Amino acid sequence: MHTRHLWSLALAAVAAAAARAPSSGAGAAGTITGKVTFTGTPPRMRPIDMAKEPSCATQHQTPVMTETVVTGPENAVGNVVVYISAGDAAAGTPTEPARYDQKGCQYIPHVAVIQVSQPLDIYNDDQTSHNIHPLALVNPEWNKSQPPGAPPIHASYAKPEFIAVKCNVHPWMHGYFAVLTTSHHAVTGSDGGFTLPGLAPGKYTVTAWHEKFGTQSQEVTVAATGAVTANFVFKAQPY
Amino acid sequence: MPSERARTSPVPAQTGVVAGIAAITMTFAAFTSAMVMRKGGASDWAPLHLPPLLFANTAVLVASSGALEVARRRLRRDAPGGSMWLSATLVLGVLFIAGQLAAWRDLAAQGVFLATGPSSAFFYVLTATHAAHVLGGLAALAYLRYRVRRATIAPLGTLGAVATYWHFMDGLWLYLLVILTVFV
Amino acid sequence: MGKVFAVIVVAIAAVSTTIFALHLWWPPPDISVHGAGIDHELGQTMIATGVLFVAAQVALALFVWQGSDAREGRTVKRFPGGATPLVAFAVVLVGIEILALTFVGSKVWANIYIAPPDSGALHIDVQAEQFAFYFRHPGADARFGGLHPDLIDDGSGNFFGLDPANDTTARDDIVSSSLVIPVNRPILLTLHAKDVGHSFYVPDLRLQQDFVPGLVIPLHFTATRTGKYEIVCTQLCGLGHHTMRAFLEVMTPDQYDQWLKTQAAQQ
Amino acid sequence: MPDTHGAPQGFLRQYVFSLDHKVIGKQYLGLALVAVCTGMVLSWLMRWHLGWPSAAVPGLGAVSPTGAPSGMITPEYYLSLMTMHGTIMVFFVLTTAPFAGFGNFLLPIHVGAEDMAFPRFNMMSFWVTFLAFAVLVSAFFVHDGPPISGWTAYAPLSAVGKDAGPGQGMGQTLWAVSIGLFCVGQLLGALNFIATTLDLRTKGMSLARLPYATWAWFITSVIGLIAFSVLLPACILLILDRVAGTSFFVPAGLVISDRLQPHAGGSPLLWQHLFWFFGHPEVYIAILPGFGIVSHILPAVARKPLLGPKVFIACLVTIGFLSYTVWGHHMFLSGMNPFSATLFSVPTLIITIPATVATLLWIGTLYGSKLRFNTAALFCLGFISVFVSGGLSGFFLAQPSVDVYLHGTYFVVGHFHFVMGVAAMFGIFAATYFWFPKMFGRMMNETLGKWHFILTFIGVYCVFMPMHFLGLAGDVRRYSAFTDDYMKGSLPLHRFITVAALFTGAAQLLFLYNLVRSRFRGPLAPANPWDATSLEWSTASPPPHDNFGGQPPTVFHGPNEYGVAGRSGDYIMQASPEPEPAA
Repeated sequence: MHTRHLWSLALAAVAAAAARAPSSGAGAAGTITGKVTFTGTPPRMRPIDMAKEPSCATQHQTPVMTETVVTGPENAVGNVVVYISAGDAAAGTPTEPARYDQKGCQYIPHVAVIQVSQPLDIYNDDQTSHNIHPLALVNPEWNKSQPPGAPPIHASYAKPEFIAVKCNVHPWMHGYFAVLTTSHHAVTGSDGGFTLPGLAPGKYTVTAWHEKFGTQSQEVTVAATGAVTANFVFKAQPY
Repeated sequence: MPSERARTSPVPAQTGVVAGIAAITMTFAAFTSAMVMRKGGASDWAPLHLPPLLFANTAVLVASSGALEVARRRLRRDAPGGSMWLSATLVLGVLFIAGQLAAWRDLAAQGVFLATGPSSAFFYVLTATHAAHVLGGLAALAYLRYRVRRATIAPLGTLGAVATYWHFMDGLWLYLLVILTVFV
Repeated sequence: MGKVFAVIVVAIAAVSTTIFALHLWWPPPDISVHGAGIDHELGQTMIATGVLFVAAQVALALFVWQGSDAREGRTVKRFPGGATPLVAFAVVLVGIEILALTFVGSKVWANIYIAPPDSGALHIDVQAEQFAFYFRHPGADARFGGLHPDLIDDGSGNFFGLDPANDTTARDDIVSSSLVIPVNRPILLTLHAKDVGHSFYVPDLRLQQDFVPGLVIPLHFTATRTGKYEIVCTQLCGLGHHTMRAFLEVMTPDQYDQWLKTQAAQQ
Repeated sequence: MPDTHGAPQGFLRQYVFSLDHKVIGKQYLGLALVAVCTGMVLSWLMRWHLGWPSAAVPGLGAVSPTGAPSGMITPEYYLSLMTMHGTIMVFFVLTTAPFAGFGNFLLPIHVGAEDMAFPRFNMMSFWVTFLAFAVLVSAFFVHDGPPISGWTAYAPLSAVGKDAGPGQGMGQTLWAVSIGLFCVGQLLGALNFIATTLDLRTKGMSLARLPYATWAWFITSVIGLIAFSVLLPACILLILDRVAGTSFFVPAGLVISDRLQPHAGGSPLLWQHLFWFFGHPEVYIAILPGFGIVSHILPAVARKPLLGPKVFIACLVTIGFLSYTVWGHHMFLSGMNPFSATLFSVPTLIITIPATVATLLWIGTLYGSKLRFNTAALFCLGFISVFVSGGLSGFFLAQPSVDVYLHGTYFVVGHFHFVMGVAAMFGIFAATYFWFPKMFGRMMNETLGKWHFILTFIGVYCVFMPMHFLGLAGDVRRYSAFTDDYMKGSLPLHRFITVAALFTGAAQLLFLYNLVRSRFRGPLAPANPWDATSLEWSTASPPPHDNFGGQPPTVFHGPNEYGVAGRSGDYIMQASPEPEPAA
């Protein structure tokens, strides 16, 4: 909890630095690609027992697994947010709302990446009441219920922060809002791969954030064309 | 038009004070039982060293009760000096409050605050609630002194009621001192 | 007007009593060893209060009906014997009822809450939280791992705050969201709350007990019928109070053993 | 400080910051009227949601966009409605109207005084209560909305702040402040009632000659004096836990909304003990004035003396005393030592004896009576019927072994709504129809009144009797919706209750209309329209500023001289100097 708080502060500092960095020009074509992997033994994910909520349990043929650490073949790590933390130009605020779904008593996507001030619409697709409680520390915290059939909840955040999201009604439901200042970001799938396209030539700091493993950063220089590779390796422990 | 009865009867004020005392007794009984229950099940109860100043304050409050008793007897006999002794009561009462404030500052300087632990919490709550009631008594004393200065005849009914209240504050403080010594 | 009132009162009494007597709404069939005592007590109270209810409402209606007689020159009548027989009646009747109910009832109560659990009872740890119940079997080592509130992590399924990294007894604890028990075997639950007050209520079991944060409260029972029943929270615990529930699954011993094996493999 | 004051000059002194107990009584009743309308609208919203959980309430979305987006009531909004309904009804209606309202208006007149003993305290009492109400209602307008922890505000849900849910931040703090203020207001009122009854009785008004309503107000004020002075410290401790970081009620190691709470060692049961030590006597604070009002009105409408007046007073005193020994019956299943359940069960059952006796005295009074069926009489009769129904269901809950099954179900809701909600409301209605002519100098419309009674009487039985059925079937109270399989079978009955509640609520419009119309258009009232005996009927309607026009009455009789044979009128007024009739 405490570390998360420090994190948000660090992120804010980095974001401030980014605002002063040279801007990426129009028509930039540089790309950063890479893969996020782990070493060691990651914690085993457990099946989620949704017996309490039959309307959700019946939606899943096989039990849903917890999503704290999602791994793939060849030690790939999913749900890692990779983004430019320094060197990027200040981006305009997208007006297109991002979408966050509650479906089958799961958050889809598990991590929603939005930009500062970008609208976020939260939908309840289930036949049961959900409750969205983003545990923000830098931004204002709120806690609202959404009965089935209720209109989407509109949210947005003014400051960069990784915000844990929980549903008070269904204790297993956990997700994240990653509020970033940059428009260059990606979330790894279970293959661990990511691509950050459209970067102007220059020096960047690329950061990878994972809810359990923490963050790593590296400096990357992007040429006028072509792709640069940046891989991240996290150390995992079974418990 | 005030009736004859209402002008002379000293009784309602006295009844009111007795009823008020009953209520205050219940309030402090509730605090006390809360303290006993809270301490009973707790592993986090750290004993508190009472500031020695409290004992000096106790002496001041007892003295103020004595001064009020002198004032009451003089006023009842229409003897001179009643008003002065009333003033003395008032001064001693203010001194008590000042002493309590000093005791709190003393504790705070040692790093003992309201939320430090259950014992300090009860200490502050009990002493502050008592002090609030003493302040009410001081207001009544000031009003009484004003009436005595203004009127040729002392308002004996009010005097009796205020004296009962003030002595009760005195007794209440002695009770608090005992339970603070024993429990906190 | 008086006659209208009298008719309404009698009609209300008749309809209410009929609905109670027909058991149109009634507790579900009892599935516990101790429940028969509660049902008996409930039935006795129902009869006793039912008689008093009908008697009082009918007397009220009758006297009001008579009192509405508007003929001139009628003088009022005193209640025969004055207040004394009424007081004696109330003290004796209600007194006997109190004695009987307390005597019988306290035995039933003692049977549930004061009697110690069977020494061979199956011990299951129960945690209530906003807004779910989680149940824990000790696993192969028959020992529960210690609880560490700072390690609680609902998102990765560590609802109890176990410390498998350092505490080997915690590694085989079986955590489930349903209370699965074998039939006809004494069960001992220990109830503790993670956050605020909750309550454990199974109507079919005739069992209800609050969870009090900071306390571990034992509760024991024996279920006598297999099946799936609902466990609900009856102590206001926050916005999701009405969704806080779990299932009680009473199984045959064979089914239970099988379930335990499956669960152990998943932990 | 016996305060005296002449007739006031100016609008503010006359109607707002008045020292006149009659104005203060009316102010309390006005506050209660606003509160009861608020509380009832909240209950309609709750009932709507319970009957049709997914149907939007027209217009609510605009009033409460967060709590009810597009008019759909969220679970936390439902709990807010419930908390505010309970708090408003228990404190600001059932305590203010029958006790502070009618008591203030009538008690000094009943004892033959020109005002309360401490008129300034009396004025403060009302304005502090008003402030308490304003603070409570302001919780509707703060960021997260009103609190959701019920009128009992069990810790730690009420003590840990916003992590416990929406409304548990500022809303819950406002709740605690409001209730603390309310305690102060009622303590000031209780002091006044006690001193006035004991010290300001006019010549000849011995305690034995006090009207029964005044006895009830006096005993209620003694109960209130003790009860509110325990709730006040409890509220102070709760506020400190919430805002100052102390741990009176919050134990260590609680994780709420994924956050480890910074408290240690507190005891949640401590709050329950303090609260119910107040809370159970509070039930009697709500109902005993109703006892007094019924016993006061019944002889006047039955035209015969109350049966066993001394026994009745003894019942009141016994109930008042026993009310302090039974609080644990709210906590049978809360983790107390199980032995104490039996300990608390016995006095709980014993307290039914004086209540039974009182009921039998009323029914016995009706025997052989010549009832005058005015609206006040009907509401007294309704009171008896409803009190019997609610009282008997208490027998179930008083036994720990039956409470095991029924605790926390709708059975409890049905029980306390009958016995302290509806019964007390019927007392208030009876008092309103009976004393309205005295208060405003005009008669209320009897035809409207009788329709109001019949519809309300049938309505409340349709609302609260089925709740007992629900409870027997295991329906849990305080659930915002029964959307899952559990208790789905009870939905039709819930809908029936909802319709009945809306119907009963609509019937109250008759009362409101009657009240407003009679206030301005009703026929002028004579001094003693009901041929009643107590002192208020000896003075003008409405009474002059000093109640008796400068001449305090002398009392020659008790209040019970009805059905006197062998003379033109069948009653003797308390202030009438004629001799006692031969027995």
